[in-house]
Amino acid sequence: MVEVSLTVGKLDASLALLLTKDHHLIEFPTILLPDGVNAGSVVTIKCEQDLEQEKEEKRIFQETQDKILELFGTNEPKAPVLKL
Amino acid sequence: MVEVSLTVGKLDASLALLLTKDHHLIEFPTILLPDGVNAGSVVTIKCEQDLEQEKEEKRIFQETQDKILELFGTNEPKAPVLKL
Amino acid sequence: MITSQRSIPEVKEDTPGSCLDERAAKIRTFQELGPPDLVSLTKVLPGGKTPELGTFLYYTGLDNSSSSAVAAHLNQIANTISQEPQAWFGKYKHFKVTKAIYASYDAFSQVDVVVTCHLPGAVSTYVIDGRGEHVQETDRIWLGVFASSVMRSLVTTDDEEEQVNAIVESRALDPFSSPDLAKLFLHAFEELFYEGPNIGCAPEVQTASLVQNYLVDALLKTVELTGLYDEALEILERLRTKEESVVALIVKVLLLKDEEVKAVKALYDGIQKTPRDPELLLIESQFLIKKGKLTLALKSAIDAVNSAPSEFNYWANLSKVYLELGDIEQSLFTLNSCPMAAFKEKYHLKRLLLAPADKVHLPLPNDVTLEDVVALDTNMVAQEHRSIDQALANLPAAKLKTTLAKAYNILTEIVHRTGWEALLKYRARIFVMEEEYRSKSTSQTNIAENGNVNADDGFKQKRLCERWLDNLFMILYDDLKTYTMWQAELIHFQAQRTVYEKLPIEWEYLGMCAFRLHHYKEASVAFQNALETRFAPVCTRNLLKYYLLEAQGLQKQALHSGANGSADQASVESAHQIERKLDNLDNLILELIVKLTAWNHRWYSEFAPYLVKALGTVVEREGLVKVENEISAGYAEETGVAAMMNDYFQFFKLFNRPGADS
Amino acid sequence: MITSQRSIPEVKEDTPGSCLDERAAKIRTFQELGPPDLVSLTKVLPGGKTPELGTFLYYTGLDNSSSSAVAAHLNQIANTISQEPQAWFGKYKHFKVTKAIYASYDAFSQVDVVVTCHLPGAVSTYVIDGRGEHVQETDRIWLGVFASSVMRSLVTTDDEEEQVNAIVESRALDPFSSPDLAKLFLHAFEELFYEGPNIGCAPEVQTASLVQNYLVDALLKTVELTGLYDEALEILERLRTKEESVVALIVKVLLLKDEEVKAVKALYDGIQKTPRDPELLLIESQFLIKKGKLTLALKSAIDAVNSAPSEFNYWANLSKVYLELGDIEQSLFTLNSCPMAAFKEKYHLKRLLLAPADKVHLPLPNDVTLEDVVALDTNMVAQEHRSIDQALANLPAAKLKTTLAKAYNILTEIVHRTGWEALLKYRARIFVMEEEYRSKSTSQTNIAENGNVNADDGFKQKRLCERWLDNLFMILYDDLKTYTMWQAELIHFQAQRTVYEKLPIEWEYLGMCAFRLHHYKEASVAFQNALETRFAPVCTRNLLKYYLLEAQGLQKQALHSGANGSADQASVESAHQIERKLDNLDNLILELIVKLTAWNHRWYSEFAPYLVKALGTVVEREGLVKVENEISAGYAEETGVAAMMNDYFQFFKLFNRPGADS
Repeated sequence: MVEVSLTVGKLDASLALLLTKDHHLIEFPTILLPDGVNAGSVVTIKCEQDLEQEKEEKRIFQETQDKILELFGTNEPKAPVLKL
Repeated sequence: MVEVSLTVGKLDASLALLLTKDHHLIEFPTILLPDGVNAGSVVTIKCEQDLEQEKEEKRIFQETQDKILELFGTNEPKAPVLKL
Repeated sequence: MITSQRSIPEVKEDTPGSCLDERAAKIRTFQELGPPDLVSLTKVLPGGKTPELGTFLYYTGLDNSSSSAVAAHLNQIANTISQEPQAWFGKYKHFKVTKAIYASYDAFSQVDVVVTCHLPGAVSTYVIDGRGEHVQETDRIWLGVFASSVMRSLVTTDDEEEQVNAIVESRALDPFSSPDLAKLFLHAFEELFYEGPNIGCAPEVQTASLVQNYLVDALLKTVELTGLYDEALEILERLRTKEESVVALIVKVLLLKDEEVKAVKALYDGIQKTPRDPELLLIESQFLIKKGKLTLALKSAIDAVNSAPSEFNYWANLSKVYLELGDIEQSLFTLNSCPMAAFKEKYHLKRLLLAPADKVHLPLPNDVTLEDVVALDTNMVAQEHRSIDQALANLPAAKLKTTLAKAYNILTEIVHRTGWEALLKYRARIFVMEEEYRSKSTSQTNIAENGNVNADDGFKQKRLCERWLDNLFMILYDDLKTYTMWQAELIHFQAQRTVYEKLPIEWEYLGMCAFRLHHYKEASVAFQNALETRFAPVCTRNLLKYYLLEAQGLQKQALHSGANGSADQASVESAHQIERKLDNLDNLILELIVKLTAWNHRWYSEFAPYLVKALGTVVEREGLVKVENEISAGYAEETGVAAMMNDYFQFFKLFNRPGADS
Repeated sequence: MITSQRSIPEVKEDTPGSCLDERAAKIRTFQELGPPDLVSLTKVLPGGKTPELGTFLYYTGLDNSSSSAVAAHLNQIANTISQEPQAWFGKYKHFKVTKAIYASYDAFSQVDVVVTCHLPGAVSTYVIDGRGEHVQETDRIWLGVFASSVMRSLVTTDDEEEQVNAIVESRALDPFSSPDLAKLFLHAFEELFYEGPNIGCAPEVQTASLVQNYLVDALLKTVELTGLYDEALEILERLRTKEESVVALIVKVLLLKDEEVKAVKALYDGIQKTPRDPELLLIESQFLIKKGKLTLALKSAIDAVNSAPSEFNYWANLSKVYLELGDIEQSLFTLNSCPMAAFKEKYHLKRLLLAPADKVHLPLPNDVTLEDVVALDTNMVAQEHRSIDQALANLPAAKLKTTLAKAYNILTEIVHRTGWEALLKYRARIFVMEEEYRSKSTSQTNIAENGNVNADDGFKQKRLCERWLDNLFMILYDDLKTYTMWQAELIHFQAQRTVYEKLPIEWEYLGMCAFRLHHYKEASVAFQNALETRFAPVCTRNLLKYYLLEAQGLQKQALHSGANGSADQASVESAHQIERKLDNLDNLILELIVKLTAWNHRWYSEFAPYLVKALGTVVEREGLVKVENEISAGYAEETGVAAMMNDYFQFFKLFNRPGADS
């Protein structure tokens, strides 16, 4: 996990400019900032890989692909009787 | 606090392109991503205001300003004898 | 058509042969596929009093697979000019062509291949690079120059843009005059496959890849025109063993071949191996849209965007899927996220050398005499143009290119569903405009930087509307205003029972405006109105597009009623009706194709892929024999139309295309 | 100097007075401060045979505080031309000026004020806007047009750029010919303060603010030139009660006034009220750098960047502080983060109307005859230019502008400390170059998108080197190569005891190159070499810069040895030495100022703030009386130099500047 402290440099309609201690400038959607944050505020951003979610998304992805194959990639049109 | 799940769309030298579920595109410094993250990974970004740190920075800021005033903003050159 | 003196435009040179020096000096500046091929002729008047005369013209599609093929064509040109006096700037001159030189650019090796024919005499060839130095002639270069030539022919002769007449001193031939040439191009594709990305790609593609470049575009067009599916698939399967991303091309060819089940299987297989291949996900999404499976299509569209978030095409597709799903807000959001290719231009053929009006010889071919097409007077059109409201003539939407044009097309689809008022409301609800953004942010600067102000939440939820999209809204407003005023006037005139009169050029602009706004029916009426007065290439081309769309719709309907299986009276009736309508449409389509072919022919162009494709659909439905008969019955022999169309018919026969396969 | 026929350039018109119509038609296109003032003259030859003749010329600095002030000057011009025959395109003509019209742009109201003098006859005034309509004349407009005129005069006559001769058919007068005019400008500043941001700002400022714009720039320059500190402070304190950000200007004026303690107090006070005012933090940081308190300066520099991360100046300062601290990596990192103003141009005076060479009357003033300055033949210089190595003449660094020039200056400071080899190592260690980035990312695309590859850590730590910075590295390489080769050749020639000969123009380019690379001593040698052969304005200007830097250094040294308090023999000796050196330098400085003033005078320009400032430092050190004496002793009366310099001496007396205050 990466955790970093950032200063809010500028806060505009849709984008905020955040700065790290070593002067990385990050454009960050204002919408992802917590309420009450202003120019001059300090925020902490924690970034973590979500392996659980990745697995879940892979599962859904695979399921979708299988479904598409089933729908359009089999030679015979799917007959409902076969489902029993 | 704001917590958001993002997919890593593209991962380049210094910038990663992250996407939210509702298709916000975020340019994010690759350096702030945890190790092992690749294009296609899912990451969670938590963003929290750090009031503690804000206070600390304000304190240091004020201290610095006071010091500068003391050094250059007093009429008499600071004489060490006065310090006793 | 047979090459005649009247099918060869020429430009007179001040110094004979200087065109080749100028070309050689510019080789290093050639970009992407380079300029069209150049033919330089040296002509003398027997008697020897007058000095040599140099002329040149451009070519696309000339068979340059070998120096002998080139020499054969150069000989033919030379003989055509030499065999009888040539009408030449108001006089007849009996020239002898003593030398003919052909130069063609190999974009792969970035060299020019130059073939020289002395008449009579020997044929010689040399290859020259960007520094003006001679380079060893190799098989690879011959393959490269052939492939480059085919690509220039296929990539630029599109129906999307006003390409005819771009360079009038130019001939366009069919690059696939024999199946061997088409097969040779497939072979060249395989050989040059890994160099494809170096040659360039469509402007909406940000980074050329092995499956996204002009070489690939030319391959797919070749396969679509010639039907050489299996030959292409064999090559692609071989390439796939080394480069998995080729599977996207396999799927595309299978879909062209109408092998849907196989295509879906290949797609599945490819995605299993490379789940984040954005091109495969895009194809999947587009396939699912066609099948009406919108929720599934959305999933693939999102996955494609997430896999390649800096490419335009995937975002544009996502925006379309949202639109199909009726989610206007997300459609606009994602449209706004499309990365624009602001500075890239589509590859097109450019003049390499000046062609001053008084040095250009542009004969009028007299072997095809379709009265109204030939009679079109460009001066009169120019005058018509000057006489009309310039706001109509300069609607900014007509000038949009590449990604902006595509984004505009999505925006017009959106407004077609929502209407203008509702669209404005959506816009106000979800976007902060640049102005608003600025004024907000400047007024807040001092306060915000004091740290006293909290951005209000409503403002925070919105996204900044990109400047280009903001601009497209304004452009859309102009189109809508034009369209609405026209329709209102029309109703007014109809109510007054007066005839609503416009000049053909006005109908053309109105028609194009309606077409952009997806009011196809109204557009077609405008085009027909224009064509009642005179021939107009743009109207004809777009009317053809409309008829082809109509025919496609009817065919789908027919398929549906046929698949129904029930043979009751009503459905037989309706199937009969559809067939009658299709027959009628096919006749109209045929008529437009004839006109456009005659127009192209007048400008020395014998090859237009979009016309081959259009004619192909008619041939497939009606059968070639019937179409041939209709042409001979419909046009007197002396018009030359039958002879002209015969080139296309030959193409279908050569490649054994559906309807021509006996 | 007294206005004479030879100090008035003119351009002949085809139609008398058409310049005013053309100007009026362009008002809506005027940007920022607009064009210079225009004077149009109508001349007739008594006798009435020949038609009226129209001429025009441009002005800056003409007193336009009222219509009568303008009329007075127009009358003076008219009389000067009418009173004796004028040398006119090779003949003498005894013109009568019958009409003189003056037009000046008020950038605040975006209107032109036009004053017409009939001779003899009445004076009339009208005001015209961008739509060509007449507008009511108001006090506000008079104030605006006066302020605009002063701003045009002060903002464009900078020493940084080659401004002299930009428009030769133009006169530049001193805008502050009386203290009342300077005070009037201060008053105008107060009145127009809130409109400042609308007029534009220096190109390196992304967003103009109340304290960052051309109006503010002109105020600060006025205060610096005239020493009207207290008058300015009174106004600024009044403004501060309504707009706290003004405190930054108060601090700047206090620093100009050398009131450091007060300035620091005001700074402290301002920052307490607005802790995130980036301008205050920048001033603080720069002050601390000057005081050698680098750690504190870094803190303020970081706070400034964090408060306004999209402004160039704050990033540039941060990069400089890191450099001073010896942290090259962070200096390069932050330099790379500087937001570039790629498309903005510095405001400069532009020609409004064509001036074909054969219609331009450019007399040679003969009241100042400084031989080598007047003798400079521009044709010869042009020929010299053509004869030299064009690589030297076209060193790309010389053409850098605005933010790029400033960033380059930081980069050259870095290389000055590290050397080229070490800089390259730093670059390789911390930056990924665009190329590397691309090749890495394309080659990774397929694999990375399969999700199989982890970016290696070394690669990840680096930052992408911005394309412009990458480009600056290449530009720097060219400069360094030029400089190194020159120095190597020099040593070689010295070893061989041969004279190292170059043309003056070559010395000029070499000197500028060395100057850019902060090799000031070597630059000065090159400039001196050039000036040994002939006068060269660029060399003179930059040599002056060098001497001023040297003098500044010596003065600091003197202050130090004086402040030491110990009166031992060694320090008295050294103080004496310093004084002698300074004396010597002041003589050199004076000589260069005389030459540059004469050069400007030859081109009808009587006002250059940088020369006023330079002369001011000498006057302050030596006293005005001594300087005046040196001039009269050094230049024979018939050269006119004393009379010419007297204008500047008057300025110092009028404003009671240090050294002139008796």
